[in-house]
Amino acid sequence: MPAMTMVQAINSALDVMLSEDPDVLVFGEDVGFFGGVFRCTQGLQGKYGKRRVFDTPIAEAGIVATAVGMGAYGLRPVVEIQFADYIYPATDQLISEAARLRYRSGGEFTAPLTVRTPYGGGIFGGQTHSQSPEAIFAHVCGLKTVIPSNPYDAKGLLISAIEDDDPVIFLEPKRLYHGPFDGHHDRPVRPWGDDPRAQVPDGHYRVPLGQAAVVRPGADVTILAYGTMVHVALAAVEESGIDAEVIDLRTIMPVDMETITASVKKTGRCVVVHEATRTGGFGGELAALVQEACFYHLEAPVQRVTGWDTPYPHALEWHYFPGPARVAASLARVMED
Amino acid sequence: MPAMTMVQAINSALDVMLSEDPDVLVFGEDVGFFGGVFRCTQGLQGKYGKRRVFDTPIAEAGIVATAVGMGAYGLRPVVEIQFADYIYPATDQLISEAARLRYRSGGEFTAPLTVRTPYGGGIFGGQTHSQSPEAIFAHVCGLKTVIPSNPYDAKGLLISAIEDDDPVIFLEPKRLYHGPFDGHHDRPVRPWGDDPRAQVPDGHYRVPLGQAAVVRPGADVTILAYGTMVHVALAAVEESGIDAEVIDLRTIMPVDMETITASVKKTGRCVVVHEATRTGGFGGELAALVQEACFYHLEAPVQRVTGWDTPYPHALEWHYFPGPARVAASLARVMED
Amino acid sequence: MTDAPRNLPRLALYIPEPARRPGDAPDFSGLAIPEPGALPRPDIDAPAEATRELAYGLIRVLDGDGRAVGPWDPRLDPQTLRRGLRAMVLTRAYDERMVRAQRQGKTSFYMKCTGEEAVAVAQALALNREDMCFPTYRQQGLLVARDWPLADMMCQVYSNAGDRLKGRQMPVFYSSKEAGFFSISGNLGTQYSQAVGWAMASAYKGDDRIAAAWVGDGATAEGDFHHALTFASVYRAPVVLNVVNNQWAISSFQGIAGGEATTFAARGLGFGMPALRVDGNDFLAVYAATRWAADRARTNGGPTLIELFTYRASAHSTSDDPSKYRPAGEESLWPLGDPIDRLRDHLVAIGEWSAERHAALEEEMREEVRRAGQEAEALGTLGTGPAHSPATMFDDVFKEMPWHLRRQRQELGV
Amino acid sequence: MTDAPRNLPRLALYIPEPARRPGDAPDFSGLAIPEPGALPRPDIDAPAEATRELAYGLIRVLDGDGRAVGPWDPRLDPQTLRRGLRAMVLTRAYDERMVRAQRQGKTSFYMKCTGEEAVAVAQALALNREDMCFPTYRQQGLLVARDWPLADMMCQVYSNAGDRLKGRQMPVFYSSKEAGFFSISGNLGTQYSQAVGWAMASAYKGDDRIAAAWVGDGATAEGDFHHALTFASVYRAPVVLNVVNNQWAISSFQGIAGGEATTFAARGLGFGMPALRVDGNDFLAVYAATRWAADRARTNGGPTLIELFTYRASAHSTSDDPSKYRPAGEESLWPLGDPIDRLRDHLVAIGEWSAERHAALEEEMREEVRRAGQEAEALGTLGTGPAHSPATMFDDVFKEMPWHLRRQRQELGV
Ligand SMILES: Cc1ncc(C[n+]2csc(CCOP(=O)(O)OP(=O)(O)O)c2C)c(N)n1
Ligand SMILES: Cc1ncc(C[n+]2csc(CCOP(=O)(O)OP(=O)(O)O)c2C)c(N)n1
Ligand SMILES: [Mg+2]
Ligand SMILES: [Mg+2]
Repeated sequence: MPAMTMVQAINSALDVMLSEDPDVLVFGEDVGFFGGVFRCTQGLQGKYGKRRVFDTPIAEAGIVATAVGMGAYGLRPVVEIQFADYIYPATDQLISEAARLRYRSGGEFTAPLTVRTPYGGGIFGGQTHSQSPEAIFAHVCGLKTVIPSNPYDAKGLLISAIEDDDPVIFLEPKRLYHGPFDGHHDRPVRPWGDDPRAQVPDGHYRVPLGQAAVVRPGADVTILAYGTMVHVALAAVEESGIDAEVIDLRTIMPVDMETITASVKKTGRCVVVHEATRTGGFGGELAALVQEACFYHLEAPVQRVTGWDTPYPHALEWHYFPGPARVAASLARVMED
Repeated sequence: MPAMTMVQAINSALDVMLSEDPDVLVFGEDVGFFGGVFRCTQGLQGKYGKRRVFDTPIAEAGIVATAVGMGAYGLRPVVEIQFADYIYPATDQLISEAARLRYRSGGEFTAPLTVRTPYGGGIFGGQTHSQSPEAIFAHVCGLKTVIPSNPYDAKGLLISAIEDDDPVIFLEPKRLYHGPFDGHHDRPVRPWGDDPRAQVPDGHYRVPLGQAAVVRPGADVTILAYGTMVHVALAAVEESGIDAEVIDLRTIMPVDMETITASVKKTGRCVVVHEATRTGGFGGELAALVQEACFYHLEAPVQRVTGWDTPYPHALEWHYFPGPARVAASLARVMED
Repeated sequence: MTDAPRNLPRLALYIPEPARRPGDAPDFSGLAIPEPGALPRPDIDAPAEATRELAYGLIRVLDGDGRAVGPWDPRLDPQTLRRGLRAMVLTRAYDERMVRAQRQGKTSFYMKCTGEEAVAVAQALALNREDMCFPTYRQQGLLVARDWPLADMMCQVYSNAGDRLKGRQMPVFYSSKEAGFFSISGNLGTQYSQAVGWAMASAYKGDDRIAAAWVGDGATAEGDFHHALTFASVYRAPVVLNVVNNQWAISSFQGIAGGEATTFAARGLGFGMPALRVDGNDFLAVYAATRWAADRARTNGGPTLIELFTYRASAHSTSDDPSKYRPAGEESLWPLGDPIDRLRDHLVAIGEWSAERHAALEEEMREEVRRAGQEAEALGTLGTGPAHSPATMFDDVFKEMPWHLRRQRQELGV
Repeated sequence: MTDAPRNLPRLALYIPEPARRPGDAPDFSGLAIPEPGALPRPDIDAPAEATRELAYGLIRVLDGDGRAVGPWDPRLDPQTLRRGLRAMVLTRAYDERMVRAQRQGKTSFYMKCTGEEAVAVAQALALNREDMCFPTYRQQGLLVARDWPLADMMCQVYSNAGDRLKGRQMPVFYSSKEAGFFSISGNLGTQYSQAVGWAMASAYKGDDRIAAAWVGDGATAEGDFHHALTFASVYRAPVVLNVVNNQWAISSFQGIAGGEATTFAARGLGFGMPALRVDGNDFLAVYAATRWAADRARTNGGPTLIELFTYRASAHSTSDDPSKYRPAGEESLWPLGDPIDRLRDHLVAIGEWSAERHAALEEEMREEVRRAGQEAEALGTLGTGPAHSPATMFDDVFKEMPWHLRRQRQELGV
């Protein structure tokens, strides 16, 4: 089994789906000949031809609308939005159209598209190349929202997303593209290399949507995380010495409450971690759900460690990023409570 | 003091601001000669001329962008989005531009615009004339989000919003435009008439942003609501006989945690009510905040009574609407817990 | 930086205003109406530039005496013409009945297409039955011309037990895959760029079906219009892009949409796309222009933009009262007349129709509508009689219902 | 519904492709380059139609011998020309230094405008100093031509203690109200429609300042471009709308943006707006076209769309490697040459410049950049040396800091 980076795993998922299903098309800004600014589609145009993998005009709403129309025809388009920060022009097509088409047509027309987009900070991208807009999509009924944290999951989840008959927003933690990143930006960059999570089969396999993974069992407190923050959480646990159970949500809509509830009922404590701005973030929903489901088991309030309620600042990015120290501090606090 | 409907109160706020500040302009689809599909701008073009109150092309993103540019020039534009359901094309201009301009320019350029838009259901508007998208905006740092529940507040808050130097989303509960509505859709429609909240001064006054109002003091449970749901909550309290304290948030971003915390610490219980879809709604944020601030005072989990996670259906709208029966059931449940 | 002289008049903001408002006498004498038959008809493989004068002029076939003149005469047989007339009369009868039903409280809302029947009906006939239409709320004529059952449409308007959309959508937001009629969105313009995606998919599959899309003059201002034109032009999508310029967008005249400086058809030329501006009340001209564009698209000639120049003779919807913003009676003075009258007169002029047959047709269509109404009302009207169960509210959000919706359905107790 | 014959070739999807890719020999012989001086110059109050051939042709003034020819010659005095030359040479020297700084790790990112210097510099000189510019990231020449301190620009690139944007923005996303340079957004196109709003505000106030906005060929596809053209046309806003067609949008050639079927200038005509297509590497042509549009706007003549036809000679940014998607060396063969060389040759041809003076200017500009660099670096570079305190991160989200941001600042412990 080859070791793949997250970029390679995503590329491989697209490759598998392009080869298995002639109705799969891949398009977006710079994804064709060039293979995407993060190179996730590299080589695919060469292999499948320019009618299946192609560049688009710079119009995110146009890209999504095209995909909705193709989906209604019967294709299974996979589009790339170059940065999640640039998905907003497509909001209306996603919320009012892709998400509602099945419902409003009584099930006759559907939009089985997948929208891939890199999100999150840690690359000095400033406020327009670092955002985490997942909460907006999680609020929209009719959309599924998926966020992998490692190459294996990325490929398996992406295949599931493409095969899913509903529209899926697939957020790729760009800081994890080339290696796991635990928030210690001052330490040497690690490649995916022989990380076990980078052992990715060549062929077709699925990681099911809607299922979280317990990536570290623990007894004292439950950490809910996704994407880059899974690695940060694991680092914080190591460093704090607190026996936390770390759950990688993988899909945030629909969220796997069974796994979450079982864990929090066991630990009695919960910390939610995400990179997005705090207020109105998905962490609020998680905290609400957890206290609804586990109130009588909770020994402390559910805490949130998140990005601040400011734009993501370029030079101060490491003061913004909710790194292991902040997560560890929250763990310590929640254990005191 | 004249009795005003919510429409008249909004019209009066615009009238006052147009007359006091030559830098205030009012525009949007059909707001000029016609006076708006809900008649909120009726008579203003006649009074202030077509250069101050005018129709725009049907392009919500263009409307907001125009307002951002005017704001950067130094004007104070007030725009109308005909229905909140149609605000999505403007998402990028609101999130990436209006909300961030002050920050990204180091405070040099600002966008002091006010975006008025009718929201919420109860008028058989189906999925595209009934939505409550407030959670999306509450998640965006740099935007304030305001939702009045009666004519007096509507005027005072709108004046504060227009005078505010930051961009404000002003959501108008359309079902309250002509009368208070407590969710009993099968009872005769009540006009604002001599409702005390409809006693609205003619001139200039402010209701401050960021301050909630305790609209019914109570001892047993705190209900957090805004817009139409304030009236539904009050009706549910009457009918259930439970001594609930009802808080009308009025501004959801920034939210008045002082008032909320004081109340929940007193009552020990909390029910959050909104019309928007549940998952990822602002109720999740409120539940999260309440359990963070009042964990050791809570005797039951914070409950949410909300719209379902489906589009707003036309014919089944009263099955969708979180009416007094559902709020009362939640109150009963929270008291049992 | 070599600064311009400052002794200029000050800048001033220009706000467009229609020539006439309520209280003014309606008057269209300022509107230049080109002669029928005057414009050339390029071959369907002509370059886009060949359509330049067609984008600024007005393609017209029917003259004042009911004769078909000039190169755009589609030379339809009388049977097809009568079929078109029938569909237009039926559409109008349907509209009238449904507005009455709304006034009677049988539904919440309705939208007529009065005066614009030729647009949808002639276009439906010029397209193939399998071509996919992405309409707005004012192209009910497509369904009627494709012989879609009126009762089925009415069930949607009544949100009753027979409503294929399960009471979810506002009245007139029809959807029927079988009829090649894409689900109408409440959000203006969104379907326009989706149609281009559908057409690209059809081209990708080597299919022979094309797409057609409609947008109002007002909604051309939405970004989706731009995206549609861009993508259609870049990928030469087989799509017919229609702009129905009925002069009004609720209370805003077409100058607010950008109609003062040039035509809407000109937008197409801006993308190097052939563009046709057509008398939208001239059944033959609408048919001919649509057929030209459809044939072009079907032969891999790419997209065409068609501006259908017409007049919204009725209120915007049952919620609207046009006397608040335009002179009363304007509709009866529209210089391009009424599409039904004009096709009727043409059929009479060529000896294929008569006043008596027309009166009989009108009665027959009213009767057909009445019958359909009875059939539909037996299945309920809004708030009265059978309807879809509240439990269905939770279906179709996703293909398979996730746990949280199951739980919410339980919570509702249905 | 009278179905078209089915014995047609199947539909096929068309995907545009540039003529040459890496490995191919660069070759622009297919590009038709009109003669300089050939196009007429309408009066600034001419109707939009008068610009039709200007939207499809190419306004050029400088000929192959460095002479200024034809009616578009702006007849600038040698001083202004040398001022323009100086600003272009300075811009290029600045770009080179900053790319080196990025390679040295002094900042995270940089974007050059090499080969496109005439666009911003000539346009800055043709506008008034008080006019408001809404640029993209490739118009640093506006700041340079307006004599904005280089050190101030560098501080922004370095996100250091002197950065007026407090380290918040990525490098090159400058903002200076004083310089009439609107805050650059990372989101393409958004500023284009905002410029129209600014211009409308200026008109509303009876001001005499106009707005100018820039967008790349690629970004014309965004909806904001459409909204800008619509609003500018409807309200006749005093704005100069520029499209910098530098042939590339990162790796996508301009055909992907819709440049195959027609010119970008043609988009303007689609809105009834005058449109000028200009040799973007011809300083005199750029100046003249901009001045025409600015004078028109300033006299309440409304908006103009200018397409600046040029070539992105460098990589998209320091993150990009164009050899991956276009033939190496293509930039040196661009048939419209280099804007600095061409203005230099013109000045030499009219006896106002020499090779020696040019070499001295280049050296002087490099020196000026070096001095500014020292000044800026004394205030820190990214991650090294002085910078704004983390506490400032919470400022300017709102005018007054709400409780939750105060609390978050406390939580960060700053
Ligand atoms: C995105 C969006 N904005 C606003 C509206 C509200 N609205 C509904 S119809 C209408 C006018 C449309 O006019 P036009 O496009 O000319 O079509 P017509 O009604 O004349 O057929 C408006 C503004 C909407 N439905 N969607
Ligand atoms: C809304 C949005 N989508 C995508 C991007 C990513 N992006 C940055 S620059 C660029 C290419 C722009 O090309 P063009 O407009 O031609 O300008 P040029 O770089 O050639 O000056 C892209 C796709 C972005 N910044 N914003
Ligand atoms: Mg219209
Ligand atoms: Mg470019």
